[in-house]
Amino acid sequence: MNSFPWLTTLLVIPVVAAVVVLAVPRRFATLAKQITLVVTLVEFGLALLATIAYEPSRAGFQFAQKYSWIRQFGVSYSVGADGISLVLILLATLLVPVVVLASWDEVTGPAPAAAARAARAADPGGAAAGPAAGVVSRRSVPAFFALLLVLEAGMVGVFAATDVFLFYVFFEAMLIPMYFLIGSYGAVKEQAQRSYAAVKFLLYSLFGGLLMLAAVIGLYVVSADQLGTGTFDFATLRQLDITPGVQKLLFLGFFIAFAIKAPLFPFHTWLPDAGAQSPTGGAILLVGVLDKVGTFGLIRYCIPLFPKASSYFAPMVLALAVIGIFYGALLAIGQRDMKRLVAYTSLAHFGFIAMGTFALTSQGGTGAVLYMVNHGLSTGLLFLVVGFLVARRGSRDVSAYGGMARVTPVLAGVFLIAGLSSLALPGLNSFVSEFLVLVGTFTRYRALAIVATCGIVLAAVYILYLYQRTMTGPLVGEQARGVLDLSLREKIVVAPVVVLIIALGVYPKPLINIIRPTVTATFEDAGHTDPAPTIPVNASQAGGHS
Amino acid sequence: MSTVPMSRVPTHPAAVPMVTRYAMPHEPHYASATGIFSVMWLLLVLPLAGAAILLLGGRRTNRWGHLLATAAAATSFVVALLLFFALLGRSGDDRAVSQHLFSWIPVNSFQVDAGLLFDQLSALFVLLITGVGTLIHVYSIGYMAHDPARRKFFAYMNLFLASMLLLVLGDNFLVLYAGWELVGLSSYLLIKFWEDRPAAATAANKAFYMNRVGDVGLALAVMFMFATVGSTNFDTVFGAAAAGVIGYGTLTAIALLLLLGACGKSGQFPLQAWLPDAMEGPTPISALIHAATMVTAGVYLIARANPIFTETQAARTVVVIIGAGTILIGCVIGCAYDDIKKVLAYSTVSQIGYMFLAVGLGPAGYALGIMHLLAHGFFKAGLFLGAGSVIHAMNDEQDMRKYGALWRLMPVTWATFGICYLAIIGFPPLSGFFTKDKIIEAAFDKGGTSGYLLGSAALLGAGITAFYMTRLFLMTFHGERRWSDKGPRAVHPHESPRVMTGPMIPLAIGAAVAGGLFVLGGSVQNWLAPVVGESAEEGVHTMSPVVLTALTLLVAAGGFAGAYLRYQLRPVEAVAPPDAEVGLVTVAARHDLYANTFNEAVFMRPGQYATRFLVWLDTVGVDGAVRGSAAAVGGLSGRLRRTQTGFVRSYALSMLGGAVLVVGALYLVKVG
Amino acid sequence: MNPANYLILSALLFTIGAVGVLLRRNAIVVFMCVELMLNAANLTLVTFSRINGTLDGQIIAFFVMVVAAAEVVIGLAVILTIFRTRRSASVDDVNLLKY
Amino acid sequence: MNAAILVQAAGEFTRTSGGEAATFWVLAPVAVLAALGMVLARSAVHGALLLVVNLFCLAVFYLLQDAPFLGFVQIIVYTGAIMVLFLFVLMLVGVDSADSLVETLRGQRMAAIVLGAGFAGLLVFPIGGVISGTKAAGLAAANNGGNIQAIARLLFTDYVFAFEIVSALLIIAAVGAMILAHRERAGGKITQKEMLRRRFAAGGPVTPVPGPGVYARPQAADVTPALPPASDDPGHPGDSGDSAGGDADSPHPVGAGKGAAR
Repeated sequence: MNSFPWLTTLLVIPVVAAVVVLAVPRRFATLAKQITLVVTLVEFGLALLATIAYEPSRAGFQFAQKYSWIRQFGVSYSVGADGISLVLILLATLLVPVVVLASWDEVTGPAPAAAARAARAADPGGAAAGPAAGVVSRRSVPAFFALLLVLEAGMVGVFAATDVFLFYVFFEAMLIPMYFLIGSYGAVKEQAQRSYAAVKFLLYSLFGGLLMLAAVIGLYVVSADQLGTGTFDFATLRQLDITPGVQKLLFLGFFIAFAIKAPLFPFHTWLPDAGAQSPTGGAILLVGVLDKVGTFGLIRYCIPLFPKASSYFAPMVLALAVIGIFYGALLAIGQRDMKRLVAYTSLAHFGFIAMGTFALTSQGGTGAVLYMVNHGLSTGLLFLVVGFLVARRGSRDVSAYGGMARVTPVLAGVFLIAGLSSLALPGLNSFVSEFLVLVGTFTRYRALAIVATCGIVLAAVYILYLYQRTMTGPLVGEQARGVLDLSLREKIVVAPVVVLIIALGVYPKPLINIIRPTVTATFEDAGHTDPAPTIPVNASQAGGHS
Repeated sequence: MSTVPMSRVPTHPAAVPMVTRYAMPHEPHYASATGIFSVMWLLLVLPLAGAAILLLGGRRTNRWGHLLATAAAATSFVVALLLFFALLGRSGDDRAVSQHLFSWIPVNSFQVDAGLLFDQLSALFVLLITGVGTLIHVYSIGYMAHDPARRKFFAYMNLFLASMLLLVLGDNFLVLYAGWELVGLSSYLLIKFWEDRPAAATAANKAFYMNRVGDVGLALAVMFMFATVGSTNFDTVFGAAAAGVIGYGTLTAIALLLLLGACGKSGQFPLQAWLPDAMEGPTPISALIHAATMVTAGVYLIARANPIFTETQAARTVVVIIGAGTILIGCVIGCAYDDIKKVLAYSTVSQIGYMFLAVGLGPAGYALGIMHLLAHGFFKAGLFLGAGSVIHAMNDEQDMRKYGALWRLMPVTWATFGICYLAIIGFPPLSGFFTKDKIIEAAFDKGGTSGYLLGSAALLGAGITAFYMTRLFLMTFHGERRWSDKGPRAVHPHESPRVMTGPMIPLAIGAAVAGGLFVLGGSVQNWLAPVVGESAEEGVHTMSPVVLTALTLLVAAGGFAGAYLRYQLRPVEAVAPPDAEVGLVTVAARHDLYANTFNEAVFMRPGQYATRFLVWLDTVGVDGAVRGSAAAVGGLSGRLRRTQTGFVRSYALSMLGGAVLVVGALYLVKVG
Repeated sequence: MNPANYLILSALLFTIGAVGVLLRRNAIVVFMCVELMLNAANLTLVTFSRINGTLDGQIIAFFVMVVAAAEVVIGLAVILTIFRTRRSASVDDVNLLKY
Repeated sequence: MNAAILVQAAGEFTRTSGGEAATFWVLAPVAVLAALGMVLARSAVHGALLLVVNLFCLAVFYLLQDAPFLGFVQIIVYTGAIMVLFLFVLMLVGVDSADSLVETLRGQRMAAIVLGAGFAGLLVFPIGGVISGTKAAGLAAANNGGNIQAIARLLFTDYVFAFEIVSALLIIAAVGAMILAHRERAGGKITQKEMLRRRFAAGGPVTPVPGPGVYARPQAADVTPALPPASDDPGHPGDSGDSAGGDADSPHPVGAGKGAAR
């Protein structure tokens, strides 16, 4: 089973499908959608099979493949999966079909009948909706879905790469489809802001990416010094003994790239813009998966490659993380634009993830990786629901809403589940990860964890305050009365996510069992062991102070 | 800090059981669930399934949903009874049965299992929760009969039951915490049940926020436990606490954090402000959540964590201070409100203050607190259901000043409400008399100045309780009628249907006899002894119990007399006198002793300003820096652009310059 | 004789040509200056050829001459075309491609 | 053959070191001065001629350095063909338009001179320092059997591809020059008849205008014959029919301006 090239297959399928979809003439848009949906579902099925084939107890990368690519520089096409990357690939391949189905009508606007209904229900800005619909129709549907497929390939590649240079290539390649998704398929009426957001996203990411490239080259040089021949192979680079000074510099190169990508405070300002201007599907993939590349990089590259530097910088990173938790939460409370709000909540969540990672305990690390998956689900669902709302009412402004729970109870319910997951309610997925992060941090950095824990109050505030303003109270706007609840398609979109949110909250063990060995090995290799309890409970383990 | 290599931690936690090796005064020993106890999980799953079916089933379940929910609650109660009797059948030391369901969060040394623990303490709570819960379910069938969203209401109620059961059944602190937060969620959902009322939505949010503040405390306590003893299981933590191996400071910190959690959930000072607002929810909810069960979770937590609290005098002192303070706060504010549910809410606050006072007294009081809690569960639920019945009859009017002389029209409500009322003011031999009296006695028995102070506070509280409850009772059921059955605001009070009065009767009976039963021969105290330790040694009395009982009765009678004089013998104004005409204390009490004002001024406003400032900072500061650097680059390139004059000769000049530089550099390199 | 003298001479000639390109505005004169620079380079090539004792330098100088011829042909045609349209042979007048 | 004898003679002449030095020291200043003069000359024609001088000097240097083939190619191609091309274009563009030497770009002249001096200094002093002691290997061995033969051998063996490419380049350049210089004809080809019709329709002088310096009179045979007056202009009784309508200046001799100026 393990000799099957799972990862390469996962990489190739979307690319091929993207070419096929792009070749579909525009008048057969539905065909393009159907192909995309089927392919992404197959992709998810394969990822699931790969997960089953994965053996958590085995150390190192599995499904590994390696072919020389640029021989002169020791660059190779080498892919492999460990517990961390596998769950993220699973998340990515899960979210893409969800996004495909959620974006079914987004590019073209709803079908004529629904459009007429929506026009009747639309705001006084109904006049603006007319020309806007014209704008929408000029967007190419097959191209949109082809972009999604390319993006999927990029995401799989970035997680699967075990060659640092290959990782960098995928890291940058992902930007391209996302740039077009934001710039060409973003908010309909806001041409200028859309371009601004797209360019901002691109420039920020490129800036970080170039810093990382410099560090990658630095790694190559170091490896050439130590081994005679330079290499970009991750497993080999891990074995290097880099001097602390160089480690710090290279660490910063990687860290800033990842901190921008994730994003951490204060590198975050592209996220609200990009999140607000993206199409719903783009926002889900952007915040749900793309940003995970940043946090993934922190635990996959920063810590194993630069163990000394990560110990050195850990307090600073943790400080940034805690600032991010509060900063993101407070800003989320202050937002009026729903999508921006969700984007800011993500900033707080990324704070938690970074904190768990740099607590350098196996609980914190496992929690952080689990958090990445959970955040993808919960924030993905939040973006979905907000997207549904925006599609119905045409406004992202919170004040345009109110009392929606009365007309759209199912939507409100899903909104609440997503929100509760976001605020880490026990029984839902995020709780497990958030608590692991906090408890993992607590064992090493007590004061910091205490401060961060207070952030969960703010989480409750931003989510429930949003829910209160949009869903409760008297109905705002007469035309809101005609708004329809979730359609069957939309229910099918949210159902798997909701089920997973609950299932992973109650029984996260399967995922934890995949993640834990890898994280533990990562930290142990980097020389970080968990602090023991101050009082040894099990007398057989340690001498005991009593 | 010493470290252990992670790899030594077993991969499969179940394979290597945690072995605790302390010589403990009462080492927790949990038998694994066999026989009848293997269905323990049904307790939880029944209401949970009910909630799931109702929520997912949608409109299809509208017709029979409420019946299903009630049946789920009732079945759960039956299971609880079966388990309880099975527990009775075991020997005294073997009455703690735990069921390991599955491994929840296993990460190396952090091993948390989803496990249930059915012991003497949780058994009592499970009975209370399912019993009172079932009654309230039945009551709600009538109360919510005309509400279009009744199905959802019952779904939430079932969800609440499940959460509450999870809270009291969890065999480790993290499962308890999960239940703890889920209870908060259910409470949130039920408070905002009529969510198109902005007040309800706001109240729900407020409740959740303040609960979350408490939850932070609980969460931190759990983390402390893990960091200290490496486990969150009750047996390990309590074993270590009882063995005295945990430092006093750590222990006190854990205890205080637990207390913060308890205060949040139980509406104790300083987190009491959400509870009265929570009365925006439907009245059965006020009865179920905000009187009988959820708010007592704090008491459960402290009683459950008694090995920790027993070891830390400092934390217990804080507990008793909070308890005593809250008694008085609740009483004083309760006197000032005219809204029947708010008065009952503050009464709840103050009664839970008694329980806190009791459990804060240490081993002497744990059982007393639980006893009062159980009795309170009966009479407060009865009171709320009665209030609901009245509100129902008065077309949702909650202002007592619009009531009066209802006793003839609503005899069953009057009778059951009356019994519960007498129980709460401690009328012998109803339940409140026994349980509250014991607490006051224990407070005095603490000895020393603090004992006198606490005792006096409790005593004073008893008097004020008698006053405001009498006021409530008289204003509602006696005196002149201040409503009209004609005109625009006509009401036609009538007795509630049997489905509503039915549940009130068993509650009234419980309120009447429970206290006696509990105290009789120290039955509850003995029952709980294995969990919370032996009660206080007899004999060390500050004051003779008889004298104290008499004193208590006297004080309560005084309160009653005051209220009788004021509200029965003199007419009650249909409109409350304005603030200008009443005393300072009344004004303060009407404003919840400025707790909300304080919260708004200290947390909310600065929070809002901080938020606004940060939004400004983010756009102008952080993003401004980004856009500023972008503008700087843009401006610079605009300048540099100007050097492209179009004159070939300028370009050639710069080329020559470049050539000079290159040659110069080469020269330098060669020379250097 | 020391061949370095030729090199120095060619450096001087090259510089004079370069300065001429910078100073003169008449496109044809500029062109002639470019020719001077090319020839200076050729002189070095020939000199190096002599220093090294191989003929490759001369070959390259030969190629330079051919390329210079081609360049002159094209360049003068361009100048003529510009002159036709703008009635000027000054390089300063051709400055539309800017900013 | 004459050429071979010439080559031999030049070779013999340059073999002697003293002779080479003398030639160099005579011609080098000439070359530099000619170059400077080219840069400084107001007239482009003067500049071109000075460049020819310079190139001649270079050709001699080539001869001095055992590169007779290049030296003659230099004279034939450069001073012969290319410089003629230059002069030809100069004539086309206008010979007498003396360049204004007023600098229009601010600081250009100063910067150019400073940079030029710096550049020359950088080139000269290091070279002087580094290779002052270099001894030339000499081309006697390489030129064995004749310089032209040796170059040809190399050109058609080692450098054959470059040679071919360069020849292609030349052809491309020629075609390119033709395309650049070509002016698209507007309309069809103009026949002689059409041309004649136009000349008469235009109403100007029909015969070719007289060359410069010719003092044209109405009586002169080579001057436009009198035509019927196009207008009743009474202002020129004596010149009746001298010019087409409206051309008030036509009585004056062609090139009269120049003559008058003298």
